[in-house]
Amino acid sequence: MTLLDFARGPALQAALVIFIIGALWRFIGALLLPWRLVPAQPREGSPGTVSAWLKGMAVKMWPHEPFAKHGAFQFINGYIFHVGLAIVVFLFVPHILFIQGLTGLSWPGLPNSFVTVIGVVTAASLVAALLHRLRSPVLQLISRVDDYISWLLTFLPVLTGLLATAHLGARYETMLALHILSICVFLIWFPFGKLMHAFLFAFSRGMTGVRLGQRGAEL
Amino acid sequence: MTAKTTASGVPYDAQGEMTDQARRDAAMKGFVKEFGAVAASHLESCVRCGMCSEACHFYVATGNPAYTPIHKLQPFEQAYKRHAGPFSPVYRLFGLVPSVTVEKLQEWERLIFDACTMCGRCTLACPMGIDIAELIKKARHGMFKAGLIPDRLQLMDRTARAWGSPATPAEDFADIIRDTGEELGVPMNVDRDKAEYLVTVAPAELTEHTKALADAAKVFNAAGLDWTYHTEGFEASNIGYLNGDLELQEKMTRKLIDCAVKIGAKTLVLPECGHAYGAARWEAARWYGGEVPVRVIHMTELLAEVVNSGKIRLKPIAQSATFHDPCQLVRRGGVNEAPRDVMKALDLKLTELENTKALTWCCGGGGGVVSNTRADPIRYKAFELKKREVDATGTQRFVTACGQCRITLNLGAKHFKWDKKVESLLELVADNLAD
Amino acid sequence: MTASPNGREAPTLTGMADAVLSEVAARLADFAASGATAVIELTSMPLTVQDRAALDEKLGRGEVSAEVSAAGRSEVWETAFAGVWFVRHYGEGGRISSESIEITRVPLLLESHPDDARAAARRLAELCAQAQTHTGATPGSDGA
Amino acid sequence: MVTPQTLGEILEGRGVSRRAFLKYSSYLSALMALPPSMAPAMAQGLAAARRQSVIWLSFQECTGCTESITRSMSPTLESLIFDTISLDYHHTLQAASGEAAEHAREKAMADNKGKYVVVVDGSVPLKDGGLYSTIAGVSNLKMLQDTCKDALAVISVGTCAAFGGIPKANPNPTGAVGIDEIIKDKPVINIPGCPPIPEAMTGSVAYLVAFGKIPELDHLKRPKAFFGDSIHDRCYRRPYYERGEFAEGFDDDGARKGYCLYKVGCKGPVTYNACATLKWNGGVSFPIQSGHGCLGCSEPDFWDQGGFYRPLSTSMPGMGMALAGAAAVGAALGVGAALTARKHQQAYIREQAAKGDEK
Repeated sequence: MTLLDFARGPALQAALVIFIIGALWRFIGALLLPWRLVPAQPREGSPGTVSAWLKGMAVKMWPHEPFAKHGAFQFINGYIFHVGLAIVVFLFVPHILFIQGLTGLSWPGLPNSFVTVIGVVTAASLVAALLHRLRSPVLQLISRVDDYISWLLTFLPVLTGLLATAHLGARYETMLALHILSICVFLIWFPFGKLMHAFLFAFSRGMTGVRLGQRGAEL
Repeated sequence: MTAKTTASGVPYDAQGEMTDQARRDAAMKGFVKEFGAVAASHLESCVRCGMCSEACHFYVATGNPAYTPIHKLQPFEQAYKRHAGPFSPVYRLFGLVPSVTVEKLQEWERLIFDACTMCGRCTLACPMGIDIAELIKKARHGMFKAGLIPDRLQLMDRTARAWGSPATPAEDFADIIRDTGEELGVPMNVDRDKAEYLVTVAPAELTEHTKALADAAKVFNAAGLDWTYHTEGFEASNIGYLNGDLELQEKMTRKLIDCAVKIGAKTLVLPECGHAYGAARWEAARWYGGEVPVRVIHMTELLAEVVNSGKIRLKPIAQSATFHDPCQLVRRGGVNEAPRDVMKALDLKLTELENTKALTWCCGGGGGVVSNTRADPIRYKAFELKKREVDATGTQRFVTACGQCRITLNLGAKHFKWDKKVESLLELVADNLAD
Repeated sequence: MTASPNGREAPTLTGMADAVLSEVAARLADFAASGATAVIELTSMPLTVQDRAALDEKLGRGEVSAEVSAAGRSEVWETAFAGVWFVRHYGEGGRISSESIEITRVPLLLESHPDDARAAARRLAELCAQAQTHTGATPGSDGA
Repeated sequence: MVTPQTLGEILEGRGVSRRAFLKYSSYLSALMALPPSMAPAMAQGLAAARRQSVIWLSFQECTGCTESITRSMSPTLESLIFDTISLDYHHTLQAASGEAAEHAREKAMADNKGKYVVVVDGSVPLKDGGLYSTIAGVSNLKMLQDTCKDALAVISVGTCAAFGGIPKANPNPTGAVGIDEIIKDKPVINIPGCPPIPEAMTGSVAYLVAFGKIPELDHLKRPKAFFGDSIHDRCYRRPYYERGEFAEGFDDDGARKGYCLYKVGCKGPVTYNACATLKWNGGVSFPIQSGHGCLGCSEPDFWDQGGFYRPLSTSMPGMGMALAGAAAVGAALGVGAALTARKHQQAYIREQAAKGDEK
């Protein structure tokens, strides 16, 4: 049982189990609390609940003009590493094959050298995000340990992934094992930190979408 | 009611003779009642990105990070994580999330009340769609139960509970209406048994701006509507909606709706006031199980209706003007076009402020802040944002559709010796009715 | 020795030839200045067929070319640049088993090894001895 | 006993000149990525060396390794190695058999005490005292231990001898192990592969003969000259991997165009061997070049890595069940947490109402 076998086998399996348990526990635990929506009469011509919900989710993807200007760094840099992570995780052929092994779903990927470049950009963007969090007085006040743990556990897979692709740092199998282990830790932490926003954002945005959407107000 | 300061030197007001422990428990009970799936989905999704700070006039004007909107919810979130979140049993068992201390609540009173007008601009900025304004309102319920609200708001709460209005005892209402009518020569209807429209008033209109009472009457008479004021349901501003006193909010709202039903009114018209609209239009259904038995509209919506339907015709003013969108009416209420329709009918050439409609800067006085004199310093700073944008338009007139905003803007103008006159849309319409 | 991929036309010139050429030039300059010899091993370099042809064409041929048959066939030739020699060993079935460029006065392979010479001397002596028995006396051979 | 001649003298009689030694050494040094300047020294070392006595032990093996090394028997440069060693015992190749064969082995061990090299192919069974594989009644385990007692070095040829190989594959009924799990006190060189590349074997042995010491080994005791790089790093199809051009099957357009075989299970990235450079059958081709993914045959337990046709990055099979179970547990915890929170809220609200908090 080499480190790579351990990482690819039991470690990853345990991590996925904990991830699913934690995610469902938090997700269902939060959303089975009493809904108690305030039943206000919607303004006529305002969108129905479902379309208001979806509109809420869609509109929040792009900031209103004044907030794009002042929050420019967070908004632009945020998109760089989010889109970067999405490309690296879901359009890198070996990752697609992993997902296919787990779920049977498959789709075409991007050339590996292109994804590697994206990976480097993503890593740089994540570092920039950390520096911004450390320098901005607002973020200094509101940041918590969770923010830094979540940052580190998102950065490590990208770093070890890049090192493994470039055959640097250690023997390929060792770095690949470290890459998979860093993903295991990421998956284990995921439900208990702020990474859960990846699922909960849909509900948070949806609720506001319905509340303001049915008043005919802008979202 | 005594002004105190916490160990860390932060001023706060406290009401009632509760022990610290009792105060904390009351706050927790108030908070825990609010933790439904809606609050949970919001409180679980914050990623501490800080974008809400750039939207808040108090942070932008003062640069003080403590005014970051999500930071104002810290004790509320802590209570959620400890008492209602999915992991709360684990947090309590291992003491991972401490219970909220009374010192923290005392310290946060200033942030939840003085530094937040619940204007909702941060809600528009939050990429996770967290309705911070809504959560602040929910947090205020707990703070009220704990007796930790600004004394001025407690004062208004007591008068409203006693008189039914923070401005005048209900008994004097009918006289004020009749006196104003005679003084300005405007036929007034008050306490009629039957009417199509029940018209309600804001506290300022019962004290300094009594002319507004006549203006409303002129418009309704000109439009030939069957309307009346009524002593049993006249106070539209809802202090309970601002200071967290849910019982008072319910009582004030029921007064209006029940009176409208009693006189068979099909429409309840709210005066030019922001939070009156929030309380009566969007939360009345809370007390009536989903179906409010009467149509509730804002004065601005009424003006647009009578203007657009041709019930009244207006003399053109033919001047340049800019408009301040009251937050509760436009950003939180969705009444974007009505005021603009009316201004077009008045032939006012509108130049929009740089930040306008749903993105407008708040006047800085809403949500009980203007009544809470402890908040004056930061309110004046926030006012400068609005002043700069109004000056930038260089228009002759400056109009708005909310009494609270007008008071706040006038106080700011006086403070900065700004010669700008803040005008009411209703007054403009009443003064320019075509004969 | 990089064969073309299965069923596809071999990849074109990869520029390896020019890289090797510049190194040969540097080594030749050293050799000319200080007499320091050098060997550049080509066997495990990823040279395509085109690279190899380009290198051969650029280095050209000099005045000497030799054929060596010892444990299989080999070719040694001097390129158009004095001091730069090409040594190519052929293995089983004419495949190039190893190849190098030597920058030296003459490649070691061409020299006769002293041990071989000693053995050869013995054999030649025996040959002469046999010749002597057939034709009578032969002047001067010391008969080892 | 006449003093044993040097290799040079022995081969001279066969007309093998020092020039041939030099040519062979330059070929070998290229093979083992040694600096070219070492070729003359190597030639000198070989010529001066005594004929190296080699005892070849075959245990649980399929003779593929012997086949592979003897494949280079044709009288050319590569075959020269067999002139440098004296293969004193190989029960497949030698003429003698039975008692005579064992006697020859014991005599060779006695004559070259401390100087002979033991080459082993095939793994050694340990279960039930090693009775699953014996030669002339002697268990492989015992024979290995006895033979290696005075050996200069042990060379495990093939993945079976190196890491246990196929006999050790799950469920490993005979308790097969690699040689270096038994012989701990002698230097062991592992030359894995199923079978290993002939040049890897001949090169290592020649290095040992010429320089009298072990070539540089990696953490699995494999000569770095042949096992230093992964197939992936030296594969001519690597540009296709980088450009994202993959064969989806063995007969689709991608496969015909010679695209990367990652998606059909190639284990090149995690396999260290010289196939991509030295290639097989005298440099004709190697598995990937002829259209099949690398099996990873020079790595330990390559049989049990989840399947030759499962892409390297596919998750290990059998995860489905565990994840479904996790989903159920997660949902239960979620519902439980929500119910406790609701009860908690009700308790608060009731307690408040009971206290008559109405002002």
